[in-house]
Amino acid sequence: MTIAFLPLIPLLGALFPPLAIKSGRNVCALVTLLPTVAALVLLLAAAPTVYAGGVVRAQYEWLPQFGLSYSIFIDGLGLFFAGMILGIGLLIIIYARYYLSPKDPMGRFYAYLLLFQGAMVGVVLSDNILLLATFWELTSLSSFLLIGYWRHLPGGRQGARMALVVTGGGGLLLLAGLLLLGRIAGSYELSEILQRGDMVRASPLYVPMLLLVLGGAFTKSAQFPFHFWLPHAMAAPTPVSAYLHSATMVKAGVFLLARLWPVLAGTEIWILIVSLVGLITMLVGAWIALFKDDLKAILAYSTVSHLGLMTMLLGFGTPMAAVAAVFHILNHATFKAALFMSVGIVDHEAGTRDIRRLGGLLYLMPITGTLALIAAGSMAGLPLLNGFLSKEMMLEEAAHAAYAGNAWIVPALATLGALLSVAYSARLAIKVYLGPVRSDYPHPPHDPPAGLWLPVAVLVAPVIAIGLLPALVATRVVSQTALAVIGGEPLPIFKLALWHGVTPALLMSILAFAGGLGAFVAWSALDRLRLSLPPPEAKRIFDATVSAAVTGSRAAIAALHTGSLPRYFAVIVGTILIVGIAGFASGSYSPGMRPMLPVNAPAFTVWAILIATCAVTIAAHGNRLLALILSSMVGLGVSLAFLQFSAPDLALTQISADVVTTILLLLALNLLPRTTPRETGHARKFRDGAIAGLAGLGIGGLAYAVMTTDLQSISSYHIAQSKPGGGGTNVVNVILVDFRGFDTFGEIIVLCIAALAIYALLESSLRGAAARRLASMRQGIEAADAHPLMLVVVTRVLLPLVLTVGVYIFLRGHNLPGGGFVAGLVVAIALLMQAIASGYEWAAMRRRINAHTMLALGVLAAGLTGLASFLFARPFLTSTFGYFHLPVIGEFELASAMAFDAGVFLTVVGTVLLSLSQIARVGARAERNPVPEGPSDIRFPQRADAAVSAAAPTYRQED
Amino acid sequence: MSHWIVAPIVIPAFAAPLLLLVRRAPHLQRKVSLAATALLLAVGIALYGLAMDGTVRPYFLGSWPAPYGIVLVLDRLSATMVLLTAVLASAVALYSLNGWDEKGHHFHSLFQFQLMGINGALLTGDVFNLFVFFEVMLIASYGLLLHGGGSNRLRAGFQYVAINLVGSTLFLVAVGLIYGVTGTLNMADLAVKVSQVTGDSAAILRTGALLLFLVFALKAALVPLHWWLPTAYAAAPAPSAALFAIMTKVGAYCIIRVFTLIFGADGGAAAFVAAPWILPAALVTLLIGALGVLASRVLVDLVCFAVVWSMGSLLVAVSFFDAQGLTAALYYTLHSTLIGAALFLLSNLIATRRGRWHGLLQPSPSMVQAGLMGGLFFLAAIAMAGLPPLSGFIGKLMILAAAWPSALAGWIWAIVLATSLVVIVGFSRAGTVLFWKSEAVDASHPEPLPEPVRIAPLTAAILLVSGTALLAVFAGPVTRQLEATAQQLLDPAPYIAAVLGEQQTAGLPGRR
Amino acid sequence: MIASACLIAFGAILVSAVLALFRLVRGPDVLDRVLALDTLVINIIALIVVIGLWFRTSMYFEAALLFAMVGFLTTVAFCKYLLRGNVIE
Amino acid sequence: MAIFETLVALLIVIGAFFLFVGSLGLAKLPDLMRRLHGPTKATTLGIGALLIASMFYFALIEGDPSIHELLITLFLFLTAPVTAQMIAKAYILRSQQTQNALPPTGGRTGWATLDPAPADGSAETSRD
Amino acid sequence: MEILVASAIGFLTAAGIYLILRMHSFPVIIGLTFLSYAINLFLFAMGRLAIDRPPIIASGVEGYADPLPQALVLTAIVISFGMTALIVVLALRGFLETGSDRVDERPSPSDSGERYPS
Amino acid sequence: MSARLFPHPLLSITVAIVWLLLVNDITAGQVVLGLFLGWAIPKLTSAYWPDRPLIRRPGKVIAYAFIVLMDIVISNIQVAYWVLYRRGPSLRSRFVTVPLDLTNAEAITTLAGTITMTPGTVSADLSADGKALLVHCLETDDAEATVAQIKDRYERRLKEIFE
Ligand code: NA
Ligand code: NA
Repeated sequence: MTIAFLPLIPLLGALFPPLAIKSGRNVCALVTLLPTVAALVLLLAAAPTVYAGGVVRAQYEWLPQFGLSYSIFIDGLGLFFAGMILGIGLLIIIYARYYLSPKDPMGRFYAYLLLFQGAMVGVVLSDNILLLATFWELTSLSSFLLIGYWRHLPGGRQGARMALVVTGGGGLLLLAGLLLLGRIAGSYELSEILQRGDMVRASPLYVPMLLLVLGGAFTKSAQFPFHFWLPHAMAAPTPVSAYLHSATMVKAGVFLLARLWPVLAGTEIWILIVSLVGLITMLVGAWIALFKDDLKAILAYSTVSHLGLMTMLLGFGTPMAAVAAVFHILNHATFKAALFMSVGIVDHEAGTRDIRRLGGLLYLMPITGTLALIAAGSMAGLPLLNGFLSKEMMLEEAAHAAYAGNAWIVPALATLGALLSVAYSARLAIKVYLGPVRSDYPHPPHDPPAGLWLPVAVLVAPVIAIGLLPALVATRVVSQTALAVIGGEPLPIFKLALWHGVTPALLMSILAFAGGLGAFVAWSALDRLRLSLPPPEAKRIFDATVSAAVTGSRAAIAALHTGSLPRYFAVIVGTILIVGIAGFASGSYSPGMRPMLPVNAPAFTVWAILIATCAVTIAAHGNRLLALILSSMVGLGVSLAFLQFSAPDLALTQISADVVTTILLLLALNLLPRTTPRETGHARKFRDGAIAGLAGLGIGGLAYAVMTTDLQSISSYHIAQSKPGGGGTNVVNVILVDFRGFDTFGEIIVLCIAALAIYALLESSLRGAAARRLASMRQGIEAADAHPLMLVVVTRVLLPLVLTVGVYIFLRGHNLPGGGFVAGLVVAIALLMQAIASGYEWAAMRRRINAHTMLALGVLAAGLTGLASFLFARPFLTSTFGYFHLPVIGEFELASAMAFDAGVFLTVVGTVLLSLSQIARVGARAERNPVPEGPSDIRFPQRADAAVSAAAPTYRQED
Repeated sequence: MSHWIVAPIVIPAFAAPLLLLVRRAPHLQRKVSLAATALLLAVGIALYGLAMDGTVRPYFLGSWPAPYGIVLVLDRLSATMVLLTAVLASAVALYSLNGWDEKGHHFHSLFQFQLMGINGALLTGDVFNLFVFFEVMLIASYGLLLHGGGSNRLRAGFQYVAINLVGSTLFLVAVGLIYGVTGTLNMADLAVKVSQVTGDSAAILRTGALLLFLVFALKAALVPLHWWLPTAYAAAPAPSAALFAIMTKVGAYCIIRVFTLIFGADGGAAAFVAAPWILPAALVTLLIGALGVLASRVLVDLVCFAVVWSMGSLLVAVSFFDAQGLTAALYYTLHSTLIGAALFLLSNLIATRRGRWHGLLQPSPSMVQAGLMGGLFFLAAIAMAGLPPLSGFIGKLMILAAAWPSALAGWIWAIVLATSLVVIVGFSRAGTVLFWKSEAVDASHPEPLPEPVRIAPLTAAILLVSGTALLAVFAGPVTRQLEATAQQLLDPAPYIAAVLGEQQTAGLPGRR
Repeated sequence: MIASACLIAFGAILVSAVLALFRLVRGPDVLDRVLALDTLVINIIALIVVIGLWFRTSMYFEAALLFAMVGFLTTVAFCKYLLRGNVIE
Repeated sequence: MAIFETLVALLIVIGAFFLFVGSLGLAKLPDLMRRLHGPTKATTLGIGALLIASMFYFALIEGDPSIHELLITLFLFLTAPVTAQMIAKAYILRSQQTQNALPPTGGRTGWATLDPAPADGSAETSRD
Repeated sequence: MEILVASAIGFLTAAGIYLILRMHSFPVIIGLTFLSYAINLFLFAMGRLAIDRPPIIASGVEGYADPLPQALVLTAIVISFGMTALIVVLALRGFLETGSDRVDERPSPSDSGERYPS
Repeated sequence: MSARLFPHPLLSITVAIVWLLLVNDITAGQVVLGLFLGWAIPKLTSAYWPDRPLIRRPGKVIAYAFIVLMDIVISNIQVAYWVLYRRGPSLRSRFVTVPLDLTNAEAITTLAGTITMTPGTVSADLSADGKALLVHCLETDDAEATVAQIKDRYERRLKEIFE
C-alpha cells in the first residue's frame, strides 16, 4: 500500500465509528484503533528508508494547473511528527474509551478524532504546500468539532468557535503566504522549495510572505498575542485536550516553522520576530499558568509557554537551536500528554479539577499520582527526566543568543521562563498530589481502571527512558529529525547527555530551580502582584471584536438594505447614469451627417401633447385614475408616432395592448386606494427630479446622437428575402414569424407564463387575509344597473363584427399590417366587451374553450409548427409556403408561418382572458350586493333569457 | 446540423403546455415534469459530450443564415452551463416532490418554462434573442418566487419584479444602441462589426456596451445592483430559490460571453470596456456579502448573502479576462451554483424541522435528524465558506492564483481572505446555534417539533452537497475541461467563423 | 387642392387636439377627462384618415378602425369603473 | 376630375370644421352634459365627411374603389351613442345636483342608474 | 423631426423614472409603463426615422423603413404587456394581503410560518 | 337550412358583407371566404345571442336611415351655430323624459342611438323598467315638442321595423 493513503486511512476510517457504536463501545473503540494502527504500521514501514537517509514519496495530480497536487513524502521530520501523532493518538483512543461516559456519543467522538488525526498526518506529510494548507484548514475544522464536542457546555461552543476563527483565520493567512511562497520559489512542491531558500529570502516579496506564514503558524501554535484561544479550547473532553494540546494541533505551527526553516529562517527579520514572539509567549504563558486553579488551565497555559519556548528556539535560526527545538517537541509531547491524561483521571475520579479542592492524591491513587509526579517533574525540568535535557539545551542556546545586539536579555528572560515553569509545576505537583489527604473531595478518589492509567504509563516510560539514557533512546530520532529541519546544512555536533559539565545553562538551570521554588513559596505575594496588574484582555478583546463586528455589520446591512424600493431604484439609476456617462466620456464622438427630417405640424402636435401629458402626470399622479387616463393618452401618442414613422404594425400592437393594460389597471384600481398620498419633502422631490431629468437627458441625447448617423443594417437582407424567402410582403411580420420566429416563440411563452402567474397569484387571494380584506372592502356609491341595456345590445352586435375584423387582421398579417398578435388582441377585446357589458360569469359561460387549454394549445401549436420542420430534416421553425389554385376561389397562399401565427393568436387570447377574468373574479368578491346576472338588468317580458341559460354551455370555472 | 442543440429549449417548452393540459392530475404532472427533467439531463450530457471536441456548433433556426436569422451556438461554455442547469434542475425537481409543488398552482409548468428560459439564454447567439430568453427566465422566476403566496413573498416579489423590469428596460436601451451603431444583433456578427466601429461612434458603442454590462451585472447581483437578491431569494420557496442559484450565474455567463466575444480583445474602440468596472464592484460585493452573512438573524438570509458573496468571488475572477481567471470563474460557477442551491434546500429542510423557530438563528429544541442535518450543514458551510477539502476551497485557490498578475492583487487577496474569515464566523455562529446550542435546550420542551422525514428532498440536498465533493476530488480533470473552455472563449475566431461561415463575403444568400 | 384641404384639416385637427387637451388638463371632473380622451381619439381617427389622403395610401385604414375600437372600449371601461367600481362583474 | 377634387376637398374641409366644432364645444361649454354634445358632432358629421371624402378620393380619383371606410363609420355610429350614454350615466351618478334636476320617469321605477331594475319585470320602488 | 423624437423619449423617460422613485406601488407601475413607452420609441428610433415608407414590399417602392427594430419593438411591447399585467396583479395582491401599497418599507422579519409547508 | 346550421341568417349576411368591406376586394375567393365566415362566426358566437333580433320590415330600414342622416346634417349645422356663437351658460339645456312604446331591446337601443347621433340631444339613461328614456337637450324651449318629435319621427318608424 502506498504512503499516499497515510492521511486518508484515518480520514476515511472516520466514517465507521458512528456506524460501529451500535455494536457497543468496545467495538467502536476497536474500529477506531484499526485505522490508527494501520496508518502507524504503514508509517513505520517507511522508517528504515528514512533513517537510511532516504525520502519516501507518493504523488498524484489533483489540480496541477494551479499547483495543487496530492504529494505525500516522509522524511525525518514528517516521520517524527506523524509517529507522534499516530502513537499518542493510539493511546488517546484507548484512554477515551474509558474516559467518556456512556451518555456521551462515542461514535461521533471517535469520528471527529480520526478526522483530526488524518488531517494532522496530512499536514506533516504533505510535500505540496497547497496540500499542506488544505490539511491545515482541515485540522482547524476537525478541532472545531472536537472542542465543541460537549455541545451543552456554552464554554465548549465558544471555545470551539474561537479556535476555529483564530486558527481558521490564521489558515487563510497561511494560504496566502504559501501561495506567495510558491510564486516566489516557482513551485508548490515542498521538496523543491526547500532547495531554493536563498532565492526565496532574496525575493522582494519575502517579508510579506514571511509575515503571512508566521500569521498562520503563530495562530495555530497559540503564540502571543493569539494565545488566548487555547485555554478556552480546554472545554473539550480531556482526551481531546491531551491530544490537541500536547502532541498535535498546536504543534502544527511549530512544525510549520520547522518545516520551512531552511527556506525562511536565518534572516534578520525572522530572528527578530520569531524569537521575540516565542520568548514573550513563553513568559506570558508561564506567568498565567502559575495562577490558574483549574488543572487543565494550568496545563493549557503551560503548553502556551512551552510552545513559545520551541518557537523561540526555531527563531534563533541556528542549527543547534533547531536541534534543541526538535528535542523539546518530543519531550513535551510525552510529558504533556501524560499530564493531561492524569488530570483527566483526577477529574474523573475526584470529580473536580480545581486545585484548591485537591491534595494528597498520591496516597489515594498511587499509580496515577506517581505517573503524574514524574511527568510534572519533567515539565519542571528536573534532572533524570527528559524535560531537563531539552531545557538545558534551550538555556544553552539562549545563553549565546543576542537579541538586537543585546547579549543578556535573552538569557535572563529564558531563565525567568524556566523559573516560572518550575514554579507552576511545583504548584501542580504539590497542591494536587502531595500534602494532606482531604475529606471533602466531590468523589472519593482512587486509581482508575488500567485502561485509563496505562496510556499514561506508556507515555511516562519515554520520559524516564530519555531522561536516563538520552543518547541511546533519542539521538537517532532527534538527529534524523533535526537533519530534516535544517535541510541542506550539516548537522551540528551535539550530544544528548545528562552531564555537560558546568555550563552557563547549568547555572541558569539551578537559578531557575531555586527561583522557581522560591516563587512557589511566595505564591500568595505573587498572586497579589498579579491581581494588581491589569487583567489579561485578549479574550475580552476578541469577544468584543466579534460582537462589534456583528453589531456593526447588522447596522451596516440595516442601513443599506432598508427594503425601500425608491432608494434601491435611486441607487440603481444613479449607477446606470454614472457608468453610462463615464462610458460615453471615455470614447470619442462626433455627430453624424445624416440629414434630419423636417418637422411637420401633426408631429409637433403629438409631441406637444406627449410633453404636456408627461408634465401633468408628474404633477397630478396622486389622482390615480387621472394618471391612468394620462398614461392612455401617452399610449395613443406613442402609437401615433409609430404610425407617422412608417410602423403601422407597431401602432396597431401598441394601442391594442394598451387598452387591455388599461382595463387591467382599472380592475386593479377598483381594489386599490384611489389616490396616492402626497409625499412630503422638497429635497426628496428635487433629488428624484434631478435623477429623472439626468436620465431623460441622457437617453434623449443618446437617441439623438445615434439618429444623426447613418446605419448599415442587416435588415436589407430581410427586405430582400421577405417575399421570395418568407412568402410575405409585410417584412415586420415575416421577421416575427419567420426570420426571428424564435423570438416570437419566446414572447408568447412570456405571455403564457404571465397568465399562469397571475392566475396562481389571484387564486390564492380568495383565501386568508386577502379574502378577509376583500370581504370588508367598502365600495363607493354605485350605479344600480351593472349591465346597461344599451351597452349590452351594442356590444352583442359588435361581437361578430369585431371577430370578423380579427380574422381579417390575422389573415392579412403576413402581407399587410396585422398578424396573430394584434388579431388575438382584437378577438380578446371583442370578448372583453361582452364581459364588461354582460358580466364576467355570463360571458365566461358562453366561451367555448377554457383559457388554460387555449394557452396550452397556443404554445403547442407554435411549437409543433417549429417541430414540423424536423420532418424535413430542417432546423426548428423552418417555414415553408406555397401558392395554390382552386377553382372559383382562385390562387391563394398557404404558409406554415400562419400556423405559427395561429399559436401566437391563441396564446394572446388565452392570456388576456385568463388574466382579466381572474382579476374580475377577485373583484367580484368585494361586491357588497349581489350583481344582477347578465346580460342586461332590464328584462322584457317577451324575451326568454331562461331558455337561453338552458341552451348555453355549462359554466366553466377556470382552473 | 444536430437538432439536439435546440432540445434543451424545446423539451421544457413542450413539457410546460402539456403540464397545463394535465393540470387536473397532479400525479401525472409530477411524472411528466420529472420525465422532462430527466430527458433534459440526458440531452445535457449528450451535448456536453458533443461540445468536448472543441468544435463550435451553430444551429440556424428557421434555416436562415447568420446573421439574418437567430442562431443557437453550442460551444464548450454553453454546453457546460446547460449541463449544470440540467443537474441543478434534477435535484430541484426531486426536492419539489416534498409537497412544494402542491402549495400553489402551476409549479411544474413554471419550472419547465424557467428551464426553457435559462437554456435559451445560455444557447443563443443573438443579443436580442438573449433579451427574450432573459424575459422568459425572469417571468417564470416571478411565478416561482410567488408560488404559494404569503405577504413577504408578495412584497419581495414586487421589488424583484420592479427592479428587473428596469433591468429589462436597460437591456433594450443597450441592445438598441449597439444595433444603432452596428446594424446587427448576431453576436458573431457583432464581434466583427464592433471591431470596425470608427472613432465617431465609439462613445455610443462604449455606452451601449457598458449598459449591457450593467444589465448582466444586475442579474449577477453585483453591488450596487444587488438589492433584489437578499429579499427575493429569502422569500422564495426553497426549490425556487435553489433553482434561482443558476440565474445569477446566467448573468455572469453573459458577462463572460459578451465581453470575451464581442467586447473582448478584438473589441476595437470598446475592447475590454467592462473590465475596469467589474473588479472594484466585485470586491465591494464581497464585502457586502460577508457583512450580510455576519448580520443575518435568519438562516435563509445568511444563505442569501453568502450567495451575494460568492457572486463577488466569481466576478473577481471574471474581471481578469484571461485564461486563468476565466477557468477560475467557470469552476467557481459550477461550485457556487451547486452549493448555493444545496444551502437553500438545506435551510428549508432545517426550518421545516424546527417548528415555530423555523430558520431563526436562536436555540430551539433539537430537531429531528439533527445529526444528519448538522452534518450536511457543516459540509455545505465548509464548501460555501471555501474551507477544504470541498470545491469552495479549490475555487478560492484558483481565484487567488488567477489574481496574481493583477495590479490590485494585494487588495484582492486581502479582501477575498478577510471576507472568507467573516463568512466562516457567520456560518460557525449559525451552525453552533442551530445544532449545538439547540441540543442544549431543555429536551422536555412542551412543543413537539415536526418530523418531516421524506427521502426525496433529503436525497436532493445530499446529491448537491456530494456534487461539490466530486468537483473537489475531480478538480484536475474538471479544470482541464474548463481551461479548454476558457481558451475557446479567448479565441473567438473559430466561433465567428462557425457562425458566419463564408457569408461574410458572399453577398445576400438565400435560406440555407 | 386636396393637399390644401388636407393642410386645413391638419390645422383644424391640431386645434381640436389642443382644445381636447385643455379639457383633459382642466377637468374639473374625471369624466371631463374621459370625455376629452374620447374626443381626442376621434380627432386621431380623423388625423389618420387625412394622413391616408395626404399620402394617398390606404395603409392606415386598419389603424383607424382599431383606434375606433380601442377608443370605445377604453371609454366604456372608464365609465364602467366610475359607475360600478368593478369593470367586469 | 377637377370637380371630383373639389368635392373631395370640400368634404375634407367640412369634416375638419365639424371636428373643430366638436372639440370647441368640449372646451367651451360649461357643464359636462352640455359638453357631451360636442364629440357627438365630431363623430357624426366630422368623421363621416372625412370618410366619405376618402371613399370618393380612392374611387373617383385614384380609380381604386375603396369602401371599407364605411366600416369605420358603421362602427362609430354604433358605439358613439353608447359612449355618450355611459358618460351621462356616470355623470348622473356622481352629481347630486343633476340627480335632483332629473325629470320623473313617468313609470313606477326611477332611472336605471339610480334605481335597481324590478325583479320579474314588476316595479317595486320608486326613487322620486 | 429627430429632435422631437429624441426629446419625447427623454421626457417620457424622465417622467417614468420620477414615478418609479415614488413610495407607492401604483405610481411605480405607471412609471414603468412610461419607461416602456420611452424605450419602445428609443429602440424604434435606433432604426432611424422614415416617413411614409412602411416596410410592406410593393412594386415601385424605393426605400423602406428599417423593419428589424420594428419587429424588436413589437416583441418588446408584447413582453412588457405581459410583465405589466403581472406586476399590476402583484401590487394588487400585495395590497390585499397587507393592507398597504407602500414600497418603501422593510418587509417584516423574513421568517414567518407561511414560508414553509407544514 | 336549420337554425343549428345558420343560427342568425341576418347576421351571416352582415358578416359576409363586413368581410368584403374589409378586404375591399370582391373576388370569388373572397366571397367564398366571406360566406364561410358568415357561417362560422355566428355559429361560434351563437351562445352570446340568446335570441334572434328580427327586422320585420327591412325595406323601412333604408328610409329610416335616410331620415336620420338628413337630420344629422341639418341639426349639426344648428348645433355648430350654437357652439360657435352662443355663450355656453346661455344655452337652455335640460333633461326630458321620453316615454317608450317600444318593448324590444334592439329597438330601444336604436332609438337611443338615433337620439344621440342627431345633434342637440343625447340619450342619457333608461328607466329601470325600460319604459322611458332620459334625454338631454342642448337647447330647447319646448320639451313637449321635442318628445313628440322623437316619438313621431323615430319611435314610430322603429316600431314598424322591429315589432
Ligand atoms: Na363594486
Ligand atoms: Na406597455
